[in-house]
Amino acid sequence: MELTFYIAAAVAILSTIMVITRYNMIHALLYLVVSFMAVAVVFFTLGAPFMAALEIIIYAGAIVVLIIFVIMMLNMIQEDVQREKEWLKPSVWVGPALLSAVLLAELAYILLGANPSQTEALVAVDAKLVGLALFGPYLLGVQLCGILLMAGIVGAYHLGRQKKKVIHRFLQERSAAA
Amino acid sequence: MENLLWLIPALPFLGAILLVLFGGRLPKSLLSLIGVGSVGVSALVTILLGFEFLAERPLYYQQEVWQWFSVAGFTPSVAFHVDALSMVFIFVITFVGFLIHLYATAYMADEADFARFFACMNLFVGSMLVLVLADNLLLLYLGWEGVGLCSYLLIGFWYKEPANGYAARKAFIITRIGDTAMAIGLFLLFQLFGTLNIQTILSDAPQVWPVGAEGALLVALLLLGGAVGKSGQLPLQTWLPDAMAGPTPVSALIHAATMVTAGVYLIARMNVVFELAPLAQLLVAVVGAATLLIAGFSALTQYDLKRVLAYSTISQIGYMFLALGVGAWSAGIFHFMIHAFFKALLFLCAGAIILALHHEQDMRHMGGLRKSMPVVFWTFLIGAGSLAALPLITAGFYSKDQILWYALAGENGNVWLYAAGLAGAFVTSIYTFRMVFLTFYGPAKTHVSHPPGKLITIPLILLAILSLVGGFIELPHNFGHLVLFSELLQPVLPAIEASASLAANEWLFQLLAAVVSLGGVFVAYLFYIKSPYLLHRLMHNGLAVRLQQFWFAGWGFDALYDNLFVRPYVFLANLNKRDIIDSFYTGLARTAEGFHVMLSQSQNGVLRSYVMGIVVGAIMILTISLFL
Amino acid sequence: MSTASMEAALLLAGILFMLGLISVLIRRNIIFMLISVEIMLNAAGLAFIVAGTRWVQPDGQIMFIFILTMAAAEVSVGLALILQIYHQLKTLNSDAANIMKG
Amino acid sequence: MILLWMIVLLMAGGVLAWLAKRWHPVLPRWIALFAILTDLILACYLWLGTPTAVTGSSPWLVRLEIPWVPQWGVNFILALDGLSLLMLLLTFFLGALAVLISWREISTKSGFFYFNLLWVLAGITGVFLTMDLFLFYFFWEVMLIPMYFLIGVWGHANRNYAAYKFFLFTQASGLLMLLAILGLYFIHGSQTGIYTFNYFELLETTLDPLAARLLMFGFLAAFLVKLPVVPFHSWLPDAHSEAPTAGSIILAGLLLKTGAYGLLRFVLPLFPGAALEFAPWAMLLGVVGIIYGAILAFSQTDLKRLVAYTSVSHMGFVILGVFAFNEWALQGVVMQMIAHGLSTGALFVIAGFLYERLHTRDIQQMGGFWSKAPKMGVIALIFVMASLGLPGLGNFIAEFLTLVGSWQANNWLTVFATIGLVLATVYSLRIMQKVFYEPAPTDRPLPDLNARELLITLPMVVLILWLGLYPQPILDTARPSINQQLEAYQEPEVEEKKVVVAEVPEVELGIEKMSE
Amino acid sequence: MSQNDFLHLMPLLILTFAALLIMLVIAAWRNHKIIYVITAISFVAAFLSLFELRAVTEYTIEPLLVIDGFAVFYIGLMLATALLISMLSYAYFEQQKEQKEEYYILLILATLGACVLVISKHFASLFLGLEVLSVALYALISYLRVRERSDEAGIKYLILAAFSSAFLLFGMALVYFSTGIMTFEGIAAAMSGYRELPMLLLTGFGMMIIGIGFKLSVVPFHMWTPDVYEGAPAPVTAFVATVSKGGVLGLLIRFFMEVDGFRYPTLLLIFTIVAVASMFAGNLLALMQQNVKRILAYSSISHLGYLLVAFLAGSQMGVEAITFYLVAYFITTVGAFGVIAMLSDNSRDAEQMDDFRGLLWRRPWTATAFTAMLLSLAGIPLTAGFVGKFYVLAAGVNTQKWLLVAMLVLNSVIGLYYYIKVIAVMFQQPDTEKEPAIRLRPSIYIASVGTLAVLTLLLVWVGVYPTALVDMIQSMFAEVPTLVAR
Repeated sequence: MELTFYIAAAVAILSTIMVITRYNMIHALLYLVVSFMAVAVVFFTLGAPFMAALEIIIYAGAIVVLIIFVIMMLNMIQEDVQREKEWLKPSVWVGPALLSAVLLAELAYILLGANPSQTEALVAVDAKLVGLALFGPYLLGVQLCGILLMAGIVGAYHLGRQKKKVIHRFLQERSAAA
Repeated sequence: MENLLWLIPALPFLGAILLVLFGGRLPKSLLSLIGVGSVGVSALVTILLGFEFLAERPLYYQQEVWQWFSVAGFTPSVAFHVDALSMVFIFVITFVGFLIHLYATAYMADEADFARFFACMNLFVGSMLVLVLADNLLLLYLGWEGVGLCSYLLIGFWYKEPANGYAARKAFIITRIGDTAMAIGLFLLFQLFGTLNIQTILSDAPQVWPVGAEGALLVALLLLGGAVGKSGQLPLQTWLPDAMAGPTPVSALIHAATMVTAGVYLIARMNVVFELAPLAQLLVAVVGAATLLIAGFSALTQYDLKRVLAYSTISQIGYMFLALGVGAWSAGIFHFMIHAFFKALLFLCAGAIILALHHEQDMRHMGGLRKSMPVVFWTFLIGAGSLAALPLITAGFYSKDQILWYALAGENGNVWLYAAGLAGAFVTSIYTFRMVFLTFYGPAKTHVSHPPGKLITIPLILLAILSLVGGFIELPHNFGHLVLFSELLQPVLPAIEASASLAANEWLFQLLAAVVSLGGVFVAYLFYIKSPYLLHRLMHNGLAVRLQQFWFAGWGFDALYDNLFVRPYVFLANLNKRDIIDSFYTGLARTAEGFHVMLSQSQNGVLRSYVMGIVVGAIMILTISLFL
Repeated sequence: MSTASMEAALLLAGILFMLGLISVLIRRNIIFMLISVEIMLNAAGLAFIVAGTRWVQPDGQIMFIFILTMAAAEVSVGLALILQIYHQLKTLNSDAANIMKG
Repeated sequence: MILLWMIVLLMAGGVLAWLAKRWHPVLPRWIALFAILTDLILACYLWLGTPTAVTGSSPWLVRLEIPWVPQWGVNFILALDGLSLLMLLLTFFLGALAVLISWREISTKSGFFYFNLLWVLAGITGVFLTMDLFLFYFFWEVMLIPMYFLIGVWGHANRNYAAYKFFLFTQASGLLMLLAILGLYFIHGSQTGIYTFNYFELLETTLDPLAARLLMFGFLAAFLVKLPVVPFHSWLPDAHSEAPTAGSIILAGLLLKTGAYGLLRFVLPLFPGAALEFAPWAMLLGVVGIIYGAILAFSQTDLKRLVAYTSVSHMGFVILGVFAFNEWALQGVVMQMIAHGLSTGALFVIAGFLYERLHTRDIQQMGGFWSKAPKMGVIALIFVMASLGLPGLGNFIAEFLTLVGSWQANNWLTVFATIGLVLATVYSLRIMQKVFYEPAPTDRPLPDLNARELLITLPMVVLILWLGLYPQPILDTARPSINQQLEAYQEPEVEEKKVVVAEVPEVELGIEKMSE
Repeated sequence: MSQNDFLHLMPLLILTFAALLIMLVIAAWRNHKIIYVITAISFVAAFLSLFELRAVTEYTIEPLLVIDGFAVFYIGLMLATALLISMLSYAYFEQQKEQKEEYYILLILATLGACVLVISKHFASLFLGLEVLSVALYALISYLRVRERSDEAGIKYLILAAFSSAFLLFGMALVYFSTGIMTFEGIAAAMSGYRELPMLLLTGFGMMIIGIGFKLSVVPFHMWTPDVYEGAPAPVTAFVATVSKGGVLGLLIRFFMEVDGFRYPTLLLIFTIVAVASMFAGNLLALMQQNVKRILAYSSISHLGYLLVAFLAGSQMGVEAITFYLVAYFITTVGAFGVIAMLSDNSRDAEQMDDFRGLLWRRPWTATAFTAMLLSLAGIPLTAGFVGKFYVLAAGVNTQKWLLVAMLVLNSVIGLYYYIKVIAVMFQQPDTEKEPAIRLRPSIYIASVGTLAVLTLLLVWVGVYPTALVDMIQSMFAEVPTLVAR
């Protein structure tokens, strides 16, 4: 079990690094799927099999597909990859990377310094338990999730609407030019 | 009669107020009636009061008009106190003032600002009367500053000439310096005595201070500061010659007869304090002696008729100071009175000449006026004789001789003071008769346009008579020994005893004084009438020329003060015109703006840098959590 | 699985979080930024699961579900906005979107 | 209640004046004049209706107390003693003059102008009347905004800068005072358990020396900036010179006085120990102000700026006197407040007249006006003389009493302050010289004062003469409250201060009480 | 969920149903006016339903929510604010060519999110409330899609908000990891044993501060503020500035009070630094700014700094002060943005200084109202802002936070400058000869004018007679145990 965890963790980290260094967006997204899957494995090893499934379905499935759709819609081509390359020059990333490294070092220091008093072996929390809690005490939370999604949908609907009936003459010209 | 005391200063004030309020609308005749009349009535009241005073011989008359204010035991009143000393002063002020007012109606007849002139003159007379009548030092101070104001206004009467304005300011500011010292003296007096009432202070002072006490010295010195400023004595004498910028009646009244002698009055009034501070009293004498010499030599070199008279005034007041300093109180006051007569006379004569010569004041452009203006000539000659102290016949001889005598033989007198006085007398008669010879003798250089009228000559004649006979009320011991004047002042001013060893030889010194005086006349005659080439030869001598220039410039005092105080002050003030402290605050504002620009650059609109901001914040928080 | 790996799992979450963070910082493409934020949110979810596991409670997993929901809503709005921006600015460069500054 | 009416009348008058502009363009100024004159009459009635020397018992003539924010112990307390009464008289008098002076000068937005004018006056009235520290701060700030507008909207060319500067300086210092007020409030609250801003109760607070010092500096900050004392004066020349004439009058005549009033009313009685400690430094500041202001005044060429710096110099006497802690000095200070309000106000009025006629404030371009405008000349002369402290005019009494008092406290500083009188002569005469003497630079006609202008200036002349020749009514009115402020200094060895409230009869809510 | 639960959640339920109803109405019939009326009625109804709750001492819906006097007050405040904003929105959006109806759904949902925030006592509800608020705001900010600025603001807000949410979540995870519980009182109980916080917990709190600090727009998490304020439509800006911040602040107070974070110097230090930096950065950034919306944005940063001063005072008085200040700030900010909204037209918002030049001469009443708002922001007497600032200062002085108080004073002075600058521009005489090249042509509706008048009167009323409001705050907070304890 532990070995699985470490392997999955390594895969997750590596694939995430690949995500953030790819120039081609589709490649990056593929690595992202790998990363999510690796995290799903980690979930499994942590005794949360239900979550592992959700991770794959929603993250690796729905969200990534959504992004791919948008990329398709935007008609990304080779030029964009080239441009991405230009954008990702060392001069751009060295500074932020260093800053993040500092942050990571601090965080790692803290996380490793944490001393959980608990020592008993891992106990899996299965889907049933989660379900009971979700529709028990957290019922209101679920309802809030609904509201959250409603807000998201209304917002996305409003913003994403294509301008069929764009009135502004100026904008019509612009979109025609594009 | 004594209940009308308040009328004496009130009338001129009333006149001034009327003239200010209605000055623009009334005809000149009415204006002069108000102007002269108010002083005239005041003089009348004074004379009546004087008769009563002489008849009753009280110690003093006193009248409280109202209490000025009262704060925690500090209760000065507007109250008038007249004793012999004040009596002499108010007599001179109102009577001579009246004559000069009368004269001025003719002198100023063509002026547009007739009303302003008389308003100021009346205001002056009122203030001067308050000064000498005040029963407390605060009221005295009111008059003191009031006469300063009037002096300022009248020196700058012809305001369109910038130089006149500057002269006026100079006069006010320099006297104010003295006044400031005096004000401090008042604080000190109040602290020590709890009152500023003059009589209380005078009677308490001997109990508070032993002779030579430090407090007395300090008070005396501070009061002396005020006196020196007002009376144009060393080192604050420089304003007086410039003050001649005013109309001549002003010079006669304010800058010769009355205001400038306020210092003499103050010292005489506070005689107890000075007697308690012998050092200060000695200083008074020394100041007087030094001033009379310095001013005398300056007078020798002036060409402006009025400037000669101005320096002569400084010099004569120096004599009065000398008298006060050696303790010859009544001699000083006596000289004040006589000086008021003859100096007013001289100024008025000078005014008549100036008026006749189209405002020509330079003696080099005069001459030969003896024929064309006989009345003026004779009266001027009398005045000059009195100034030069021609023996026996002039009043000046008696008053000055008394001073010289006590400078040597008085308790505080010594040879040096005497010598200075004698030398001064010599110089006095030289410059006096230089003036006479230059103006009235020799060829006529300027045409006389309009000869003086009655209104001008009457005051001249009256004053000339006084200048001749005024001296006979006080005659030396060996000369009839008439002591009407000093007897009058006896209750107010302590008498002086001449040293017995010298008393026997008094006639010797009188002779010496007479010789010196006549000698001076002769020297002037030699240089200006008989053999003018001597003067030419002298003027080729380098040393003499330099000396002449030095004296002409008033011993360089003006230049000295200019370089020492005026210029640095103006320079500093202009340097700091923009207020250096303000730039500190402007600097603060600039700093804030600088920060604004710096911070604004962080708001560069780039999303990634905003993310960076959050990360920096995260690092900050984690670092604090970790290490603190 | 012992407690030691509990810390390791937390560390993994931290590392993933930081990688997402680096990515947000260095990427100019708005879509990449959005992806990177998703990585960070995922890492946070992982942390919750680790915590839930540690205390043997379902709460951590429930939080993960909530995070999942939120991520979905956010991505949908975000992508709609990105479409809009692409139409307006013709670029996905976040640096180009800096009309407003100062 | 009469006190409340005074404030309400001004505020309501202001609003009415603003609104009245629509009905008729000249209505605002009549309303303003009417409101102020009514207040002036009320104040005079209070003054004359009270025996002049209410010595002995309580100095408070009228008191009014209404709870305002009871949770915080904030009450709407208005109380009147001699000092306040004098300040009110000055306020309404100068206020009426300010309305008259703006009669023709203000042509734009006159409704709003009079609104601001009246509200400034209302704020000032409030400051002089209130005995609740919260309310005091409230009014302290209320007077600033309209003043800001007066400068910023109707001022001269550089008005914005001046208005900002004025506002920032006064606000910054005011906030420090607020801190001090709060500090006092909490210290008193923790001592007694009663949290209140009531001045009378706060007087009883015992403070440890450090706290007293800090709190005093908080109060001082506000008052010294307002006064102003060098080096906090730099707002003043700009504000004074850029403000419209009415604004300058109110600034110089009244706003500066609030600082002096604050020193008397709050700093002295609240922090006796700390004030004694600070006194030499305060007096030094005063002397520096006297001399520094005089030097700066001398070098100015802008007439209003020159007069503004003379205010700096004159206000130096105030702080010098306040920290001398004796009756002479404090009476001098009170006199100085009134006399300076009149004399400097009048000089600004004259500067305003000149500006109206010449459209310049530069004295280099003036001169020779004596013959053109003799009436103006005489009046200017009187106030120039007042400003240099000529005896017979109000300023002399003020300065002399102040100096007599400060001499008892500190000889050398008094000597230097007295030297300031010489410098005052130097700059004052420069005004006369540049404006009225010298050859006239222009041939333009310069009309002399007209009837309205004489109506403005003559009362000032009469008052300044009255103050100089018979100041006793003023001194008598001020005496009880001055002694009150000095109470803590009479026996410095006694720690506890006399209870003030005990002497004041309990006042029913909202019901006024007149003492005999 | 019992009946009682429903009763106590009535305001929230009303809002939810209003949102759903509007969706249905939109599906049937798009009409701006009807939607607007429904919105207004729902806000009013929700507000009125609060009066039922007023007597309630404390009611918890385990484990997520708690409703007490504090919550009721804050919900009421936010509902009232949202109502006013919706009133101002009508005129603003009426002239826009965009579809207007969704705006109201999002507005209601965002308000709902903010309300959830102040009643939450659990990380889950905290997080969900925050996200409902955020997601609705993303769309609101970029609502006027055709404006490039609007989109730019939206994407900036979205990325940064999500980014900071990630921090918040990670922080919560760490807290949960170390305490094993996510309710506030549970965490408080777990912490009560510690004299000094363990590193992990501290880090968790630190990361949560980042998330919360972002929403509050305090330095250094403030950088989005000006851009979003500028880009968002004026009523939305008003919402971002008020309701969104108010909800988060309410949450912060509740959480911090519950766990008694004032015991830990590290946390205090962090907040102190944040407060001081916010005051300075906000004011200095606004100093020479020429865009009025950005000025208000920067000023809001500094105002949050002032609020943190009272927060750090940590006493009951501090909480009252915050609440009072918040009320004043809400009135003022809504009023200020209301003026901007009123003056804006469909092409752009009235945000340049030039748009305000000589406003007093053109629209005296609007200018007066705006002046009053700015003076209130500056904390000048006769306005609510003054009493608020006074209260905050009093709280600071009471607990002797001298440094903070001094900084507050210093910054008030700096702040004055730019508020006055705007006022000065309004009071300038307009140049009659040259009209500005682009003159905005706003349409003014009675609703906005009325709202503005109400706000101005409220401002003055609270400024002159604060007793009522103080009374209300004190009585409503009196029953809240965590507040009364200190």
